[in-house]
Amino acid sequence: MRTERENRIPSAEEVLLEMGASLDEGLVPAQIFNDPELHKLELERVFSRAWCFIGHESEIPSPGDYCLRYIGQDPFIFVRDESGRVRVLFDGCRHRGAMVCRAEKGNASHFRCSYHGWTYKNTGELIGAPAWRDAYGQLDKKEFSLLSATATESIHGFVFATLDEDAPPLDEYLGDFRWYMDVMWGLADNGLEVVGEPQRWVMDANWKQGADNFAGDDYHTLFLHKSMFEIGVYQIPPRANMFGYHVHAGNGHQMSFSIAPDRDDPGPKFWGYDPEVVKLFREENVTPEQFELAFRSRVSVGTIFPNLSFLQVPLTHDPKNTPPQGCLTVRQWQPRGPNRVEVWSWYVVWKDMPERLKELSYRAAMGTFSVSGIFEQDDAEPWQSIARTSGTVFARKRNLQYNFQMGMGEHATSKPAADWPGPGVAFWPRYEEGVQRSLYRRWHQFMTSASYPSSISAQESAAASGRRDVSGNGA
Amino acid sequence: MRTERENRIPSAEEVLLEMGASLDEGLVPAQIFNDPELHKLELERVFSRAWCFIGHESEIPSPGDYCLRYIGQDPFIFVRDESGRVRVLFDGCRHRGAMVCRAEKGNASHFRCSYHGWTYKNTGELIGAPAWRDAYGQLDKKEFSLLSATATESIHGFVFATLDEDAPPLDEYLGDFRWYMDVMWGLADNGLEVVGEPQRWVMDANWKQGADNFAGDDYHTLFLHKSMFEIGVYQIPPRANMFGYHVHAGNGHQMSFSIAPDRDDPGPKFWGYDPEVVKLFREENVTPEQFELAFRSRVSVGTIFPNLSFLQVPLTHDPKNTPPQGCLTVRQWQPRGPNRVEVWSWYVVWKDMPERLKELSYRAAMGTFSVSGIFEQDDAEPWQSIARTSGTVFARKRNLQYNFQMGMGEHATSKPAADWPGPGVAFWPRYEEGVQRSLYRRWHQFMTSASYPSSISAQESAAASGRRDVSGNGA
Amino acid sequence: MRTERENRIPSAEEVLLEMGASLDEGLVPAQIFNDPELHKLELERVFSRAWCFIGHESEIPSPGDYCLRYIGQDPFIFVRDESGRVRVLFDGCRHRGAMVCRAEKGNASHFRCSYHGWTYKNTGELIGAPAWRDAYGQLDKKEFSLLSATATESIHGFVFATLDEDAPPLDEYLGDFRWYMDVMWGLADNGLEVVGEPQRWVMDANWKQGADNFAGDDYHTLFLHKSMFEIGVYQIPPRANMFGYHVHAGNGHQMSFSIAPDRDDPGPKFWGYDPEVVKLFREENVTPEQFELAFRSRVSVGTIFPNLSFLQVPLTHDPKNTPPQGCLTVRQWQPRGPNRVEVWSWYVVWKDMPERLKELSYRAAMGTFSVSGIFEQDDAEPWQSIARTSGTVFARKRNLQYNFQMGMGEHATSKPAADWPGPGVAFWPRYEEGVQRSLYRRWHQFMTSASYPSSISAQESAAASGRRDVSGNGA
Amino acid sequence: MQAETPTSAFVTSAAEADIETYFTALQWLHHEAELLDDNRITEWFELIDQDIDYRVPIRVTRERAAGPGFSTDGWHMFEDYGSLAARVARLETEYAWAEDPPSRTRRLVTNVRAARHGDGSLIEVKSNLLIYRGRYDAPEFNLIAGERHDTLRRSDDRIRLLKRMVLLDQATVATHNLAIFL
Amino acid sequence: MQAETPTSAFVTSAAEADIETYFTALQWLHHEAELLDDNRITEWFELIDQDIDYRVPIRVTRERAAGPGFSTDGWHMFEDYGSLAARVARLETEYAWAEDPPSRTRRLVTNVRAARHGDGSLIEVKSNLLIYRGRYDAPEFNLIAGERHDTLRRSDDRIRLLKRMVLLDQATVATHNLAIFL
Amino acid sequence: MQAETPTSAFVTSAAEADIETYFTALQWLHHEAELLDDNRITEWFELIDQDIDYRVPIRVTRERAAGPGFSTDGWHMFEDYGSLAARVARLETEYAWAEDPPSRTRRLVTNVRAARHGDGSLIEVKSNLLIYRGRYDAPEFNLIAGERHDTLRRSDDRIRLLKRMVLLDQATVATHNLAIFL
Ligand code: FES
Ligand code: FES
Ligand code: FES
Ligand SMILES: [Fe+3]
Ligand SMILES: [Fe+3]
Ligand SMILES: [Fe+3]
Repeated sequence: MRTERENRIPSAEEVLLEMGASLDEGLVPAQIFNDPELHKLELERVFSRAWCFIGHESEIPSPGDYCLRYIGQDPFIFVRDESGRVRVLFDGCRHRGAMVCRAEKGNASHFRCSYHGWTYKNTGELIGAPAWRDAYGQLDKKEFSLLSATATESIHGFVFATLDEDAPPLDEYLGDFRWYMDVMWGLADNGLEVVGEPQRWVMDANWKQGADNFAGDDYHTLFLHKSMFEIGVYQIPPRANMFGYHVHAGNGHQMSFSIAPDRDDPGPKFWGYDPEVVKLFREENVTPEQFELAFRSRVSVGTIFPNLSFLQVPLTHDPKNTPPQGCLTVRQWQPRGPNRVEVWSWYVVWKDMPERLKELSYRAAMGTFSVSGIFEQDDAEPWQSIARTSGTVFARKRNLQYNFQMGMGEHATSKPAADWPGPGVAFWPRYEEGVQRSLYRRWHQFMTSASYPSSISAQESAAASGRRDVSGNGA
Repeated sequence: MRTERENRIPSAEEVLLEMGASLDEGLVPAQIFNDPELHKLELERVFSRAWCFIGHESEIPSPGDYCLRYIGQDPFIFVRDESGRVRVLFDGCRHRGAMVCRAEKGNASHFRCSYHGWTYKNTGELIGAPAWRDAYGQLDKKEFSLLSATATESIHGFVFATLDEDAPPLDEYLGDFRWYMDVMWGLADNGLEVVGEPQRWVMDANWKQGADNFAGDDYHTLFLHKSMFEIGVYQIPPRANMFGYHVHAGNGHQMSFSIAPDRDDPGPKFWGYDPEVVKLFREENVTPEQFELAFRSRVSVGTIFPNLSFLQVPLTHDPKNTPPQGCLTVRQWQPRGPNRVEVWSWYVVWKDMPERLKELSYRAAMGTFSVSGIFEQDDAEPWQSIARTSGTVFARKRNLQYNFQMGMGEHATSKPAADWPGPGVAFWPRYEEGVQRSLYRRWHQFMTSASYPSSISAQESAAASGRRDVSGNGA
Repeated sequence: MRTERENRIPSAEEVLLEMGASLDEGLVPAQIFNDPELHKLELERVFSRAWCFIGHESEIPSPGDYCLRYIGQDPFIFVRDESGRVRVLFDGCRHRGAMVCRAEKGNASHFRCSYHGWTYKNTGELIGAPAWRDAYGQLDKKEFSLLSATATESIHGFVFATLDEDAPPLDEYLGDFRWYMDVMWGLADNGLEVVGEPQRWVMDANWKQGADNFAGDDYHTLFLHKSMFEIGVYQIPPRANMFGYHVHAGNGHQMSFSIAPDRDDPGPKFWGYDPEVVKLFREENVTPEQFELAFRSRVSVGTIFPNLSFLQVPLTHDPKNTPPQGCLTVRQWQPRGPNRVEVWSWYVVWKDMPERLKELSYRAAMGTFSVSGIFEQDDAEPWQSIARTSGTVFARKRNLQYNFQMGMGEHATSKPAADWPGPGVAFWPRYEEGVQRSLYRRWHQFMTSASYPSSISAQESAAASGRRDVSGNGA
Repeated sequence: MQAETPTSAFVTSAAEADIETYFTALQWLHHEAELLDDNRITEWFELIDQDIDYRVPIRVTRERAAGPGFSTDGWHMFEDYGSLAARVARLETEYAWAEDPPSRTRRLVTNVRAARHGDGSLIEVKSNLLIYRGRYDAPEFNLIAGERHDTLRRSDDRIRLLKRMVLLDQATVATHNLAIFL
Repeated sequence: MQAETPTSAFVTSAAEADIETYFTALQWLHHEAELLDDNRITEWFELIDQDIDYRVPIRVTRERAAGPGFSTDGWHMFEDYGSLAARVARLETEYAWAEDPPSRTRRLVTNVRAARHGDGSLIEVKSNLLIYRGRYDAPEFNLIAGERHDTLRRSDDRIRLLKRMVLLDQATVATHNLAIFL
Repeated sequence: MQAETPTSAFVTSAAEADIETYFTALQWLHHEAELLDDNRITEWFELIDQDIDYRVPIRVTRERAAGPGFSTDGWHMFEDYGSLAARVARLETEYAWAEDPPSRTRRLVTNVRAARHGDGSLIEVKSNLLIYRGRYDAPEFNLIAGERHDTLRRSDDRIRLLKRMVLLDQATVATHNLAIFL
């Protein structure tokens, strides 16, 4: 006999309800990866409430510089106003809604709507329109400024915005992840800069695939990326590569680290950055603990909830002739539909690096992790096919659940790592999917909370994700 | 704190409810311009109840002539039967629904379905099928005629049809607009004729953009169409162009007029038609008041609710070498989706005009207002981007409203025009968006009335659209 | 006055309710042929409960041979495992859902998921993954085999599967149709084999058009396929072609037969198969009644509910130079959307036929009934336009119903055929649409039954389809 | 306003063309397409003969027996030198919004069939055209397909476009405007 | 019913072709495409050699190691002179609904690679093909892409099509029928 | 990392090319496309000069006055001989999932404009490119359009690709990866 449950396609509500329970078992319903109703709910509850990445300040260095960006699927102008302040303005004219920012990049002191000529300063302030007195003698211009994101904050040049008045400050939202931003991006006096424009491309996949994968799916490199080991692009042997840490930073922010056991270990330090780059890293810019971790770091990868991922790692675009270079790519998984994602990929270097090393770093990162990258190419294949599976009626009626159980239970290989030098909760080695469980737990909380989701500490998060007794490491 | 309202995406019902109130303030919710639920409701409540334009009788001059047309998104055959009567027949075979009209234009005494050969006279009457006796001995053919529009009426050759038995007669539906049809299209003995076939093209915009724009958005010409003034295609200076009348004709029908102050004014008369054309206009065909208005008319533009617009105006396709010619284009904004419209554009001339002038008029109209027209090209830009803005989650959660307040309030530049010679209610100058407010009010009435929407007089309509004391002008 | 019913677009529920009554009158609501809500319900209630065709065993003759197939819109692997058993496995990895079968055809002892390397035997059994012990020490592999269809059965090599535990055995599901499978496909010792791979192509039509048409819409050949008679591809004169039988086999399975009046009739026997083929047909393989019917059979065509149709008929690809050959094509109408179908067409021959005759049979079948077939080409036209009509708002508000009344009532030309030699209920001649009525009745039952639809005998089905007194013929 | 039926006999069959004429026409068409794709509109306009007759007829679906359905009195474009000049002038103003930012276009010119004509100063050339048109950051795009019947004229040692008839393969034009040249 | 693997060695590499052969093949292909796009089917049929072997193999997705996936015994079309004649005859009846009204097609023939063969009376030519197909008033359309391997034969001073293998770039054919010639 | 603006003056106008250069470039491009469409990647790599500079710049939508929007420091591909060799080597492993099963591609190379350059050993050639890309059994497909600016070099009697700049007509790349060569 079929169960009543198997008799029909469940609603979004039911799926979320079932998921509340199944997540404790490390099981996630397939349906959340390709469902129109859930996708609409994500736009409503996740993307218009979370702190979303907008861009890096170095993309708009001068007053008037602007780029077009998206929060979820909605267009915003990322602009530096004449006073130098960074703003995130909704790109819809307050008159009738035409776009006011007609290019994806440029410099403008004003945005002028093409339809009737309403004109705004790059602060968003409405300043006039043709024949203003005759047309709008009584209108209060102040009421019709461009709408702005509710709050905008920047850390090490990375700009985030939220549309929700109830959102906590960015620092609070980031939880323990904040500490790691200093480790990775706070070392040099003049900080980071983006090279060129972000790549953009589309896949017929759900946006969460990328977020999940970068949250710590190291395990897939063993098989999916086997060609990379074979031709020497990635030079750490596959099994050795698993000897690293999974870090829960709370609030759904997750990381995976590969670090040297100590400073004297012969492998790469400081993510493989060239000594000329390492010279720029100054102990004074961070705490000793942070500096120590940076020193020993080989690979850092992670996802800031909901959809910003990063990868800091030594890579080469030409394994035969060029040694690996420290690289940093930051990528955003922008939702475009239940099974459609637009990937944005930025390549980031240290502002004061020699040009030659910037180019090597750029080419190494772009040659491996990008629309054409020989690493990332392969990820599109499973991600797209997961959307196919997740969209089936079979998956819906049978409540097909995906398995994120790796590392659960007392006997798992991966254990809480007492030696982890940073905040949050870490596990070692990387045979575990707890980082993904925490990510989906946070997602589930956003999807089901009517009021703004409360913070979850790394400890709670790691514990709830299938571990009972974990205690975090203070930093 | 977010309001509860900002917490979620409202339903179609809620949006319509909010709009009932906001329209009094001159504010229209963005969501109505790109929403699947509202679009479906429009097809159900607006297009299958209103009198919709089908075509001009001159397109099917002889018995058997037919063209394929649409009411909303549904296909109808516009055909002149053997007795000369114009019919509007649903293009779906009564057997199993295959199309019976396989071309978009032609001449046929019968329509024969390709699937099983059911054959209908061009009146819609079923007359047979292969092996009729064996197959259908008992069937009553009369029960299976092609379905017909509920009512079809024609004025000056312009044919309209409605699918609703409760619809009032066309004259009543048109309200005060009926009077203007004589002014514009009733002057010559042998009337008007369409040249060639209508142009058809698609835009990723909501159909209401075109209806709203032609209802009297003169203001946008100041900025969007500035290139037209610069190269001399449109020869009235921008600001002077605003000195005209906005006319509310009731029932959502709206117009905008430019007229000479008196007969002796040096500018164009009779919409710039050549003296050889003007010779055809006979005072006997209309009332003296109508003739007087026609005489002084320079530009007439407007929208017949819901989606038929027209423009009668002097234009040239080659400003350096050819003086402006009187032109008439009629265009229909056919809904094809929440953010998809198919534009149909007819070019109309006086039947008895010299061929040479017909060609000049055609080229001038088509060179400016058409898929390739140097005027109309630009409109696609804001209209498509408004669909983008209107489709955002941000617009939904924040209840983004568009501003149609121009001309509201006691201190507005635009005032009720006591000197207006026609029926309805007029305002001068054209710095006002009351015509659009009346259009959306009528739309709102169709969208929310379970029974057939009652008539709204021009006075009520203009008053409700943000003016308190207006009294119409009898004609 | 419009009725309340005509005031709005009905819901899927309402349409199904109305259909329950109208079907008794031979009327079927247009809406069921193009409606997103009903399409979703079909996937849930028809395709994931019925026995669906998967393929023919000859497509996977050796252990490890596999092909990719679909049940409804969901992908399944049709594979012969190492022990020779045919299996139907859901193509979604139990880890995270990536496809495990990356080709549409091949031979594999194992399916290895590209994402993390989970590896399954071709029985579906999970056997490992990289670094299994470290990653999954505690995981019970048996719990994570590939999911399988609930039941799989095969008759004369035709493999069917169901996803519903409450489904009856295949024999019971097939009802009286089972008997005819022996007649058509059970004659030769070594049975049938598929030539090449199935053709696949898409149409913007509803999948039920094909099922309905092959269930016994002989009537359409009189007109739609008139060109075939004109150029001699089909050599039985149109009216004579109507002298055949419509057979209700119960449970929605329907057939149409053309048979010789007796063995001595000069026309084709055994579907026109060459004497060299007929030599293979042995009386011992079937009952005498079955052999007699096979002997006299000229054309057999039908639909096995829900979406498998077949046609066994003498045809030629070159009427001038090649005499007609016995042909068998089997085709599946796979749903891809409310107005989108993917057609799969197999060409089947007798395994022991001479190669030369296989080729002639293949070319004759493929040249006529296929994506390029000169018969089948024409069917796409009405089928696609029926989707257009069925998608209109007009059809919805007016409750447009299609006419399937041919052959209803006491005075119909077509009568119950007392001389029919097989089980089920037959009518003669083919001027009747009862076969389609029975098909839609079964569909309606699947669409509205919460528990598994009970069986309907041929007698009930034929009676309910508008005949009162019919009694079946035992075989 | 009537024109000859667009598909009436026009160039002699491809089979009769000589390679030199072919190559001349091919290069001219490639050069023209490059100027348009590169938004070098003023340079493109220099390729236009003062006697230009440039048309894009409306098309309607007709039964097979009634021919390809090109209108003889309805047009999407019907241009002479003056009206083309106005279009070019407009694109040079700051307010040509329809093409600012410009569409990203790619003109695939194939199946070039050319023949000398008249006294040898004219080349009649048919070509197939597929235009890819993208705008903004949408990964979606429009395709415009059709055939062009052109007459090229050599004078003052330059080859210019004297006549163009663009026969679109669409009844409903599948792009939001024809603000680009075909 | 087996054929050689469709993609087996066929024409010599483009690099070895001479321009005259190239131009001959190019013109022939352009002329053929024009006749088909113009619905001049009877004239097109005059270009067909009586010994024609015209095939369109079915394609299935295979792993890289298994090659391009063209069937050697499953076909979308498998025609000889007689069966093509039947298709042409059918199109001339009044009941060829599949193409009445006719599709609006545009054949973009590119990447023409030709070489003389045998005693010089044969030309083997590969070409890339993109067919745009539109019907009725829909702005949407189908595209059919593929490569053609043709053999042309000169006899009686005319060049005719002796063999054609159309290698489609689709496993599931993305159009509602192949009522048009490829 | 800065390159010259991709659309700066590159080849001389098509009008000046000679037919022999044209035909040489045409054949080379057709041959290259054939190898890529046939998945003969190792043979394709033999057409690459050791000094290859192969780039695909990122494109952003800019206002008309700001030009076509090609980045001078952001790239979708930026390859030299070593990195191309790594790509080719990877495709030969058993784990090149992105292209196993391989995409079904069809490269339509049109509007070839070629000119000799330098001492005559170089040919500069622009071409228009439309790539049809299909995967699995989906009837849907991706199209990638763009222009290529290539420099071909003859040495050791073989012609190889020395420079390639692929100017895509898309800001957001409309395919899930660039695991194929453009
Ligand atoms: S929409 Fe922006 S000015 Fe009117
Ligand atoms: S559908 Fe029209 S005759 Fe059957
Ligand atoms: S999804 Fe199949 S192994 Fe992970
Ligand atoms: Fe990866
Ligand atoms: Fe305008
Ligand atoms: Fe049929």
